[in-house]
Amino acid sequence: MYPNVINKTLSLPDGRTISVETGKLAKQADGSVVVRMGDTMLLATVVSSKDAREGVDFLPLSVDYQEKFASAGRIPGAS
Amino acid sequence: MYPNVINKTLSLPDGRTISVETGKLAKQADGSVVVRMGDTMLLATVVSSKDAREGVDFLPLSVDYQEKFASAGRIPGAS
Amino acid sequence: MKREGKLSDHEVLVSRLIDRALRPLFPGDYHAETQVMVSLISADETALPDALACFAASAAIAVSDIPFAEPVAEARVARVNGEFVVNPTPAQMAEADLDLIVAATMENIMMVEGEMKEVSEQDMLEALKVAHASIKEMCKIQIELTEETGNTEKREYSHETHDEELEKEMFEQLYDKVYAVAKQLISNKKERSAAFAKVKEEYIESLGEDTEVDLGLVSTYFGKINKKASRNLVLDEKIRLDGRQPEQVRPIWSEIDYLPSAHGSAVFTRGETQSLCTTTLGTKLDEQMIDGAMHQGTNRFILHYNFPGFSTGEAKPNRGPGRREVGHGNLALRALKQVLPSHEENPYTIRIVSDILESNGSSSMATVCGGCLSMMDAGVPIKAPVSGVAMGMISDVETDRHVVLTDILGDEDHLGDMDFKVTGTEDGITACQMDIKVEGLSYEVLEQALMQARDGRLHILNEMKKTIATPRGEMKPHTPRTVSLKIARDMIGAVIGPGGKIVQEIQKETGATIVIEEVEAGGLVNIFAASQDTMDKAVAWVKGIVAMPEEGEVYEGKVKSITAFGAFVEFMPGKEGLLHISEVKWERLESMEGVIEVGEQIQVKLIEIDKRTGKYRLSRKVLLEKPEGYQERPPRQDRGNRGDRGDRRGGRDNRDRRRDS
Amino acid sequence: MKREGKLSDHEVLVSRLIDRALRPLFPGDYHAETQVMVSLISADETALPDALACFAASAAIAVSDIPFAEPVAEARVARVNGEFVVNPTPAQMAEADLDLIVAATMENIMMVEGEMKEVSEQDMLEALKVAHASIKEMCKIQIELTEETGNTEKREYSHETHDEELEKEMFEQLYDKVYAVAKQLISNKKERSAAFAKVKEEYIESLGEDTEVDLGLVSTYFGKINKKASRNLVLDEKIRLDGRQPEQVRPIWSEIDYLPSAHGSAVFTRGETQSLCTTTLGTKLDEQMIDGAMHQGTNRFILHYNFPGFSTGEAKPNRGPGRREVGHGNLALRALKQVLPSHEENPYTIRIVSDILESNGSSSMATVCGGCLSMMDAGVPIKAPVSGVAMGMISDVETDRHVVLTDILGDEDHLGDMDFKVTGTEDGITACQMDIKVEGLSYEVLEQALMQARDGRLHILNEMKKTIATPRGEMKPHTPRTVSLKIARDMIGAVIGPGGKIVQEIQKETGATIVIEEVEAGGLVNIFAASQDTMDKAVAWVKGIVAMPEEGEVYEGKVKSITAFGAFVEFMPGKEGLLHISEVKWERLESMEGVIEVGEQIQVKLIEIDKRTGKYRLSRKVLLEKPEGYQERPPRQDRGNRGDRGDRRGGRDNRDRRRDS
Repeated sequence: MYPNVINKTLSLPDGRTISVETGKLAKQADGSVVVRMGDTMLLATVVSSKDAREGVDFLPLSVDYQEKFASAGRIPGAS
Repeated sequence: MYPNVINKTLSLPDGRTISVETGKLAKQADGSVVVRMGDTMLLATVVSSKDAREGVDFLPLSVDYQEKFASAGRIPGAS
Repeated sequence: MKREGKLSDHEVLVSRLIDRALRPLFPGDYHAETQVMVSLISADETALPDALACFAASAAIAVSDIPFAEPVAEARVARVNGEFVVNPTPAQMAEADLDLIVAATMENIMMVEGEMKEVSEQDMLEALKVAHASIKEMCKIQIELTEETGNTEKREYSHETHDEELEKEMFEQLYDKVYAVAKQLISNKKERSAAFAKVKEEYIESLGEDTEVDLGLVSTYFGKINKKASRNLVLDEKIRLDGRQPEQVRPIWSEIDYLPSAHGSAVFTRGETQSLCTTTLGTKLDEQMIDGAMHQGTNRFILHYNFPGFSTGEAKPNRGPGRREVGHGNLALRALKQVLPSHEENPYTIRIVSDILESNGSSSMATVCGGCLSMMDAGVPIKAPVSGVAMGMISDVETDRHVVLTDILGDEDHLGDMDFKVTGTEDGITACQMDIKVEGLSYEVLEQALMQARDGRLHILNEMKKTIATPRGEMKPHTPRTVSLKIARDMIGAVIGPGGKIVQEIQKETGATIVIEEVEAGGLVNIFAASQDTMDKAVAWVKGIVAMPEEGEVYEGKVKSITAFGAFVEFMPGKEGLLHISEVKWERLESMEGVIEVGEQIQVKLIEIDKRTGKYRLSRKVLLEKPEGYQERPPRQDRGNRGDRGDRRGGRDNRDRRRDS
Repeated sequence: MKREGKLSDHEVLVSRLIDRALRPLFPGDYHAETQVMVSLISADETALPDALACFAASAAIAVSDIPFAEPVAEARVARVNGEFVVNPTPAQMAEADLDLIVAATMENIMMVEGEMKEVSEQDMLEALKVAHASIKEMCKIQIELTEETGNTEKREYSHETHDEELEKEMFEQLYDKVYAVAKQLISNKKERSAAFAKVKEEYIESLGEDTEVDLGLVSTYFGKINKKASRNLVLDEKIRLDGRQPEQVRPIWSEIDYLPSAHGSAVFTRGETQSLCTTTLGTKLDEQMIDGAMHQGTNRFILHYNFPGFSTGEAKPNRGPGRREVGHGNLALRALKQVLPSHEENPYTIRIVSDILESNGSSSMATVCGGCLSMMDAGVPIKAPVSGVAMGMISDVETDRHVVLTDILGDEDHLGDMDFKVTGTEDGITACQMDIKVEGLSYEVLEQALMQARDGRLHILNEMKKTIATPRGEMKPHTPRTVSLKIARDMIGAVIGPGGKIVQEIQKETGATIVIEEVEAGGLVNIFAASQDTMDKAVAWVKGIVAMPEEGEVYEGKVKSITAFGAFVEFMPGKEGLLHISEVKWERLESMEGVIEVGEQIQVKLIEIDKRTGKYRLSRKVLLEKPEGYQERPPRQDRGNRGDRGDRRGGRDNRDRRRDS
């Protein structure tokens, strides 16, 4: 049952690498990747409805970037 | 003009009692009671519109339980 | 300034308890906007309001003309020293090993929620019966209230229009087709719902473009057909929509240590439900503040559950956690709380976050499993692993059939008659949450559900063990370290220093975080550090401050001043003792000149604490080798017998004292 | 309890960076609800996530079936010691004099945002090229991902219906009329839009009351005609809708010191855009707390931008600042941050608030100008004035023409191909924000835009100078005063006192606010006071605590105890000295009895600090007039020459010491 994962890597001019992985997490989203540089990891997902809502003549796009406190071993509100 | 109050009491297995009273407070609500056990008192009210809103095919019920700080002689945020 | 407004988590949880009990008792075709408010207006700390709130709400409805099937009430039942107590006091609850809130009508259990210290299925059933007995009294009183207030007649309403002809026609035309789709046993949620939708679309097409049939009603009736067919599939064939047997759990895979920077992390995937859990270990400063009317204090264990839209493929904007999220998080918290190590074994504040990345039912139970795995990954010494499973049931009164389902899908939650979440260890139940949507559920069926849940729970625990069976022996390298030192109460001030000066200096110089608590027996100094080196330095510093001088101990001292009769040596912070000229070397010294210097570091042994004056007498020579041919003198035989030493060595001691004073 | 939910300002800013890069790449006729979420799930403090987030978001789209023109990615470029670094570490960023985030596709720069320490236009262009090289790699990988996941075919959709006949007819009938209106060069926004609306209304009337023409489509097509005519006006005639030349800035007027109670204030008006700015100077306690997953700390510089509905004549409910407001405020903050005085020159926390009272484009740039003026009005010693200008562009690929516009209107933002905001001093750029809506913008055009922006910026600076050229030399009278005293590290505790007792007493008694910081060399006591009198009192108090006794100084002392040979007087907090019986009066006293009392306040002079023991010797008589006929004794001639006083007065001094010891 372990999923089929695709992984790609690129290098920056100074030799550090950025990798991107898809197929493992959040598979009900229309698209989902995990990007990694060093120990920084971002999970990006995108979902788009199949149809536009009645009367909408623009792109109802919302983009949310969120930093999980656990990502840095922190608990919010503390100093 | 003192209202017509109905009061009922029941006993718990260990002898403590719970009472319920109606007809005194919040009489413009569709229903209203005060329940008491020891010195704990709860005011419960219910209001329901006469008609359903257009296109609503479910029960638009909201239930809010709230503890007034004054009930315990406290001012919020203070310790 | 804080004020009553947005409900606190505690208020949300009580609101949900009331809501879940009331909602099924409104008529299914009643669609009028309805608002129930329960306010605590007087608080008695021995009489907890949360278990009374549903009774109050239902009584308010009972004295109104709002249509409602029958009165309902809740009661809390706790088991205290083996005895069941209804609506216990907080003092009794502190002793309890079972804490359940039960909602019921005169006849039927409607809802159960609670936590237990690994309790058996039979004990839980017993508790329900005790609660129900008291609840019946509360329902009886409500019926009397309805009669006495003259509100036996409820208001008229008509919120739905129907087309019975259409409903009948659709059932005839479509039931078999829908049943056939259900029987295809399509395990993928999206594909399955597309297959059902196709039947509906074909029917709508068959009506022609100019049809005058109400398409809203078509959708409603199609939903009914779909529900009936899916239920009958289970009842008739003992097979489920996704092809599983009733007691079968979906495939599970899990992974730990997925996030390099988290203190603990786990991915738990069961079918199409996936939770990414993190465990973060924090200091006492990270404790969660509680500021309610009746409850104030801090929480050392926090669990947050997030359910983003993409987890079910929905494009919904992010509005932060709602009531459902708070409720699910609380259930998982109660499930895991039972196996936490004690404060002494684990001084950390623990925060678990569960991000649901995919969902098709039972995401709160995935949170229990994932949260448990992430704690084990973090090295939290939990008492035993906990898993959770969501049970369902499909029953048919007419044919007196019922099937209990293990690990239900989202669809099975909607079409079933029960949603029963049970969590536990190998040894017993730690939490449960049950909502029952049908009348007349017998205790026998409940027991069957509980026993089947136990099988599911143990199966899942087994799957989890394949990933990690016991907590990691060590914390991750980047987890903050922690040490707790107990100190005497009168030493607390010394560690803090004037205006916090000492504690700030220690923190600044070592990089550690220090939190001092007053506990019963004295002070507790909690030290948190990012590395072992930092920790060692801070511990040594604090120990140095609080240490009491002990006779016979050896210390690193510093010479503070020199007099004719010896030297004063600071052998502990702020503590000086006399190193008498006779105790410097084995050889007899005529003068201190040139022997030791002010500022010099020397090792000394504390040979006596004067009982009367509290003065310290030090020796250096006892730590040195005796020179060869050293001539023992007679008084030496009395060393160690201090009571009469003064007499025997009187002359010299007296002279010393004179000079010293 | 705080939990992830509502986005922090930092999260909003990163969200906007992603949004601005993605949005132009969705097809113009795609109208389905779309939700992009990027979560930081593991944090490495050396690898900043903000510049990676757009790449992640675009990659998620690349592996989906959602229609999207082509992959995009962002990179941060910094210049560190003259070298450009892509995605620098925080340590490198601390050294950088340029910090840009760039979004681009394989071929085109889409978006730029960043801050610079007065950097030249050419350096900025160079930075863009470096970023683009890395971004191309990230786009290439996304194309590979799309192929390997098999998502090269995107989903079908049809969200718009069209009536090409109608569109053609309307263009034929209305284009010339609309162009004629545009050519009237009506500078007032309302009048101009009314004139355009009249053409549309006349057309709708001409259709007749019973028309079956879709009026929604009429509006859509009229908008297209309007846009085309307005663009052609600029391209063909090099004149703008409001009659300005392409490089012409709207008329400017400004005023400072407008609000009597503010610490600093300014009204900045450019055409129909007006900002009322205030500067408030606060203490360290007013610093803004930052509590993010990766960033914690405090901000000493805060800028809030408000955009009420009435500024554009709209009656919209006030819902607090949205993402646009956060973004605009942040841009202005970055623009002004570069010229702030150092911490030593300015101990205040600075808060600027910009309330937009009128808006017709470029309100963020008006905030930069007004904010700068209000700081100068407040007397903040900024390094140089900063102004800002919003640039636009209208281009036509077919005819290979483009016109760069300075200081664009709201309308020009909507119909143009670029929105490029640049701020700076006379010496260089301090911040920029650019969104490009067309493909194939060459670096040559970019350079032209930058150079034209420079002209605009300098023009505006010149206008601002007419109001105030350099910061006011003094703060307003009601600005809180501030004094910083450096004290020795071991005095910090004395000023704080046990549990903060002393510092609280000073604050209570004087009304001043005192903040103590540990700095490298010792302590820094920052005192904030609302008046000079309050300040004087607080300074004296702190100085009193930390002052070292000085020989020859006169002190107000308090008699603490009396002995046979004199009195012990506390002449400074915690410091006692001996007032010998011979120093009380000129007359020789036989006894201390009845001369002075314990608790009495007396003036004393510190005549000697004993070098060996550190003891203080005080005198009272030297402050008194010598009685008439006082018999000078021989040693008196040497008073003032302390070096040999001991010798000459030997006898008595020796006797004193004996008694004293």
